[in-house]
Amino acid sequence: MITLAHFQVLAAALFAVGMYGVLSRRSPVIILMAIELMLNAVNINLIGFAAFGDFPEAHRTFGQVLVVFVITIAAAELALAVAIILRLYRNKGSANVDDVNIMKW
Amino acid sequence: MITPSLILFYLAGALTLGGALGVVMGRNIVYAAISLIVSLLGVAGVFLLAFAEFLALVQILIYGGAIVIVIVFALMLTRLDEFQQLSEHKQWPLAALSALAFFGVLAAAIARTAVTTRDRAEVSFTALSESLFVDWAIPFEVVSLVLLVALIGAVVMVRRTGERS
Amino acid sequence: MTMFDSYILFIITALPLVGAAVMLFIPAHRQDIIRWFSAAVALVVMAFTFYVFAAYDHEAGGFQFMRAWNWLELPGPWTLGSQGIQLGLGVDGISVPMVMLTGIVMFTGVLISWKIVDRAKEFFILYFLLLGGVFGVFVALDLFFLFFFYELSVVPMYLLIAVWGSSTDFKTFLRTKEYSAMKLMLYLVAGSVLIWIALVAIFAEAGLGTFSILALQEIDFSRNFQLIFFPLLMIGFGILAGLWPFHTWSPDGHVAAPTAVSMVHAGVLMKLGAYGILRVGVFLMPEGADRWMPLLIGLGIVNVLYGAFSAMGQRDLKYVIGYSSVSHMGLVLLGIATLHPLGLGGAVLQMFSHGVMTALFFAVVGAVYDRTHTRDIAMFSGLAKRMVVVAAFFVVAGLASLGLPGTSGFVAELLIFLGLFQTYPIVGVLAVIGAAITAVYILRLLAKVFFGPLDERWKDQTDASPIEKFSAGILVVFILLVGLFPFPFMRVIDSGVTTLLARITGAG
Amino acid sequence: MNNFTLLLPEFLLAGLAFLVLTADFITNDERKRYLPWLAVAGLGGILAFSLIFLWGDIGSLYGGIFRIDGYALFFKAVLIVIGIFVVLSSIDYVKKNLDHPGEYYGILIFTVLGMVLLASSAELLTAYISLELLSFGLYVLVGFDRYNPKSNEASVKYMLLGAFSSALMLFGISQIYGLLGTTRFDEMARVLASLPELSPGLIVGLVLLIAGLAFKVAAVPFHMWAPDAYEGAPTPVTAYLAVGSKAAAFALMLRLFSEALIPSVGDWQIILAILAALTMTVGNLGALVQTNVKRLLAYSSIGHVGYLLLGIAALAFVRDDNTISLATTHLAANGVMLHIVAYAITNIAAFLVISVVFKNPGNEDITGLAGLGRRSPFLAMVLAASVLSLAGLPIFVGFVSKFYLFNAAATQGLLWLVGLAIFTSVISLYYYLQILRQMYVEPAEDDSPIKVSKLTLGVLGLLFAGMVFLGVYPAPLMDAIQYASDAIAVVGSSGAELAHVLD
Repeated sequence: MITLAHFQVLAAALFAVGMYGVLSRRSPVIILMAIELMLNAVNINLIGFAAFGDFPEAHRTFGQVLVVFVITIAAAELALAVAIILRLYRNKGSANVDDVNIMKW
Repeated sequence: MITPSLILFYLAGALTLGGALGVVMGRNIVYAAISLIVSLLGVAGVFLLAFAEFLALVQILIYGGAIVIVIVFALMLTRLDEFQQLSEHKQWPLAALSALAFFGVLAAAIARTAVTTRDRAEVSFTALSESLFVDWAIPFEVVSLVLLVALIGAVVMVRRTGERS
Repeated sequence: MTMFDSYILFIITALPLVGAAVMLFIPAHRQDIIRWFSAAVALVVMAFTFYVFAAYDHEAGGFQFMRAWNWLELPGPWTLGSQGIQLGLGVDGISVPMVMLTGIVMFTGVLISWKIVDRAKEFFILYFLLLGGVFGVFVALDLFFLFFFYELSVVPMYLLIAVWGSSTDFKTFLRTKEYSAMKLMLYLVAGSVLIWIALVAIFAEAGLGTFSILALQEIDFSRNFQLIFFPLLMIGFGILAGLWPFHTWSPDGHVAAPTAVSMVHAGVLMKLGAYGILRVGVFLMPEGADRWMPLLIGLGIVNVLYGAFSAMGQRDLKYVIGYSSVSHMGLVLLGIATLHPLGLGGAVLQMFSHGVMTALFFAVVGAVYDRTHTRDIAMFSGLAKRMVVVAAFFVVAGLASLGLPGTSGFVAELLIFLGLFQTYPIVGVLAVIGAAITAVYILRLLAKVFFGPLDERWKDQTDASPIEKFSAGILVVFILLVGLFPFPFMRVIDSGVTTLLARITGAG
Repeated sequence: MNNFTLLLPEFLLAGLAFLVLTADFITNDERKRYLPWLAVAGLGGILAFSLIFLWGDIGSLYGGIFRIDGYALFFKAVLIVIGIFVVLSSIDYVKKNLDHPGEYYGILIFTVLGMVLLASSAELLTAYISLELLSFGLYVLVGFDRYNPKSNEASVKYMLLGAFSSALMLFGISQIYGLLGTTRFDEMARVLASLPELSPGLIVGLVLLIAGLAFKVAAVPFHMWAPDAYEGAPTPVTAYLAVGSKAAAFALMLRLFSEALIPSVGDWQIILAILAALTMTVGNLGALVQTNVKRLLAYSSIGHVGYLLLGIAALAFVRDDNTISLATTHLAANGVMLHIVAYAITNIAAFLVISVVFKNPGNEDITGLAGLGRRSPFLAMVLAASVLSLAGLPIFVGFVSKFYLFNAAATQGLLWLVGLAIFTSVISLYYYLQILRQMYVEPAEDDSPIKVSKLTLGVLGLLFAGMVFLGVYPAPLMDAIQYASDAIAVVGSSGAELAHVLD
């Protein structure tokens, strides 16, 4: 039988995988995809709570409302990020795209 | 107790995680994009198992459709061959370690946190739309502005008018 | 109390600051206006400080000319109601001489700076900010404002030294003015860190919701609290007072600074440190003071001896004065550390005396340097033949410095020694030895620089200008006045010291 | 019933943004120079309107997800004023260095709207969405110097890490939603107060939420994007990034921690205290080695985030026996708000001077300030005042705000952290003095006087006057702040205790 814990563990695993991608990869596009994975992990978590949580009706609905918002923001974020990355790509030329080293300080 | 839905869940979960691993491990960006589609479809499956049909549909349409297409378009607009050889940071083992640690902490927290649950129940579509447009009208309005800003920003970033040499 | 009396301290503190603000709007190239304006403001302020000294009722004692304005409310469950931060002003027998000293040095410093042409506007603005801060510390009765003005007096120092100062070439290495300025800043601000921590701790511990010294003195801080936080205040303020081993900023800073700033800094600013130890440390934490004074005695005597020996070894005229300041401030610290009426009174008088005397020293050295463009002692000989008046001033300052009867130094040092013999006789003996060493190097310096055969190089030197004579003359008058008629001063000082000591015996 | 008129200022802001964008669309290049003035006039009008219209008008919308109270009004005013100053300080820079002024100002106004919404949010989703509106605008603005690779790179880095932090925060929000059943601040406080102790899952959620917010305000160890973003962004945007986004994020944090999370202060106080300690230390030490002025100020602003976090950590007094006293919560909240205002005024002034002095964007080496004291005494004076105010020296507002804030934290029993804060504050003086030294002591290579437009002179004069006035007489501002903090502190200054014993 599916329980809440299934959803939670799947969400945690997906989140961790996304996190690994953000921290380890050098290409901004891949990092972007990894962030999408993390947001999807959030959604799984929310859906799980909305389906199994012992809440009143309105609060369960809220879980799904939150998911709608997250998906919307994710889409907007991706569009904007791709535009910004394209701009960088055009200015720096192809060879340097990977050198956006986000771990530098 | 193994039920059909549980098997389906494991299937969807495997799809999700497998795709995700493909995204973060792959050397080729096209494969990464395809892996992302696989993973996101897996997530849609998980949504279905939680009786969130509407969201599953949204997931397929927006992610499977729009988002991945944006990424692929972006790749098309640039020279694709540059993306063939992707690499990790030197400190990728550290990243792997922290991700694993993060998962460990989360899993332990899940195991040790007692949540009062009840049977899976679906959220009615009417309730969802009512909640979205009535109770959460302000955030909804704001989100439309966020989209607008992203749109304007994207246009500003990529448009060629007035381009200096 | 008249209307005027209740505002006088505010006016004294605000005038330099307002003056600085007004100067912002004078065009930079009208240096004549800037100079005369500065001199006028300084003169008025000095006159007011004389008035405060004259009008202070030493028989009544305690804080006078008091006035408080509510400045900021601090929300909280305070037992006294919401008091918050007040701009509380007032002077007692300890601060009155300090206020007057500041007034004197301020005015003479403006006159000595008459020749400054490079960015004179900025110089006088910063100079006035500095002095506004100094006055503020001496008259503030609220810990917040005391600290506010304390920091205010530290800030302008960096630019005053780094821009208008001078570097010293030590043959083997160069001690730049930027280095000295930075060192001075970092030491002083490091001191203020300790003070700041102690102040917020006092506020939190007292739980009164106020920084007013008058309210806080009613609190009996626990013994442990006093033992932990008194040393923070002692070292924090001590750094500014030149306490060994944190004194090294002082010779460097004084030497690098332009003349007027050296005068203010050695003459007045170092006294802020000693004053802070008394006003905040001893006043609010008498028990902590009582326990920690042996340490101050120990450090203070090192100050006296180390400063004197170092002064003896210097080749640079200004460094001699710089180290002698360290030595003399050691006497002040010793006097404070006796916690004895004689020693404390002597310490306060020594603060005044040393302030006037050191200002005179730096003014004279500045006059010599302006003419010869060197401060190397080896280069000088027989200057008195060409610069009679300058030499005379130097002699007066030197004699005051070694404590000759008839000068202010004599009375002050005698009182400190008497206090020491009552409490720590062995240290007293050592302190007397320190004074003897002072006599040695001062006399040697006098003999070498001003007397003997005239060095050919300096045969065309001119004597002090009228304006230098005038300003140095004011300082000389005070050295002699205090030396010959110390009683008006002692009466005022005693009234302050008695109140302070009553707290210690009360707490002990 | 929802009283939508309470939302009028927000609607007007959105309308103004549309107006600017439309005006940009229909006017020719010649007329475009009026766009910023349209923005300023609009923002000024909205500010006046909000103050008059909402004064004392307290209400909440949709059952409390959105709060119109004194606190929101205070920040509305502060943030709109920040917006006005950023627009004013952008005018010359945008004319010279950037194209698409209409989009620039339009997006700027949208971000102001995002900030204002953030200050009113009393619920996590609303707060998150508002934060994204702000962040999206900033991503674009940071990259607005489109042909400067540094600007592009800053934008990419800022955006990716911003999105990453959003994901962390969202995961935290999802945990809180799942385990508390609500994301409304008042309900969260109620549920938290009823729990005997926090479950591990909830702690993870809180930690992730705090981590996400820490990313947004560039707290150590989540600060690595900040120096790059600050350096690469167009200078007025850097100012905005340093001031506006932080002011707004702290407006949210202050409300979140004092309204929603205060019952479990015993659990998060130490987290925030450690975060604050790291942030102030790393920020101020990092600044020591910088030679680029914008990077230097970036690290200095990280240091200041540490001080603000200290203020948040000091919202309650946790006694040794785990009882909580909220008697002096006001003191800490006021300190945070005062420091935000002080920091905002000071930093806008500093960055405006930098944007005037450095002609070529992308090369802001500190030696470029050499001889500024002669080249332009006024600019030098304002920059000197700014850095001294940042260092926390009188007579500038930074002194009062630091003193107030540190004093509040000491009163709440965090004396060890206050000691560290004061100590790092001294370290900061060292690098601020390097700026002073360049300006006044070092000779300039190019000794020509710097031409400053009347507009810049006016703006800088205003900011300088503000720094000194508030440094000498902060009482009027404190009255406003007290009015604001009355709205958020759970327990009034009566000294009532929250009887909540942990474990």
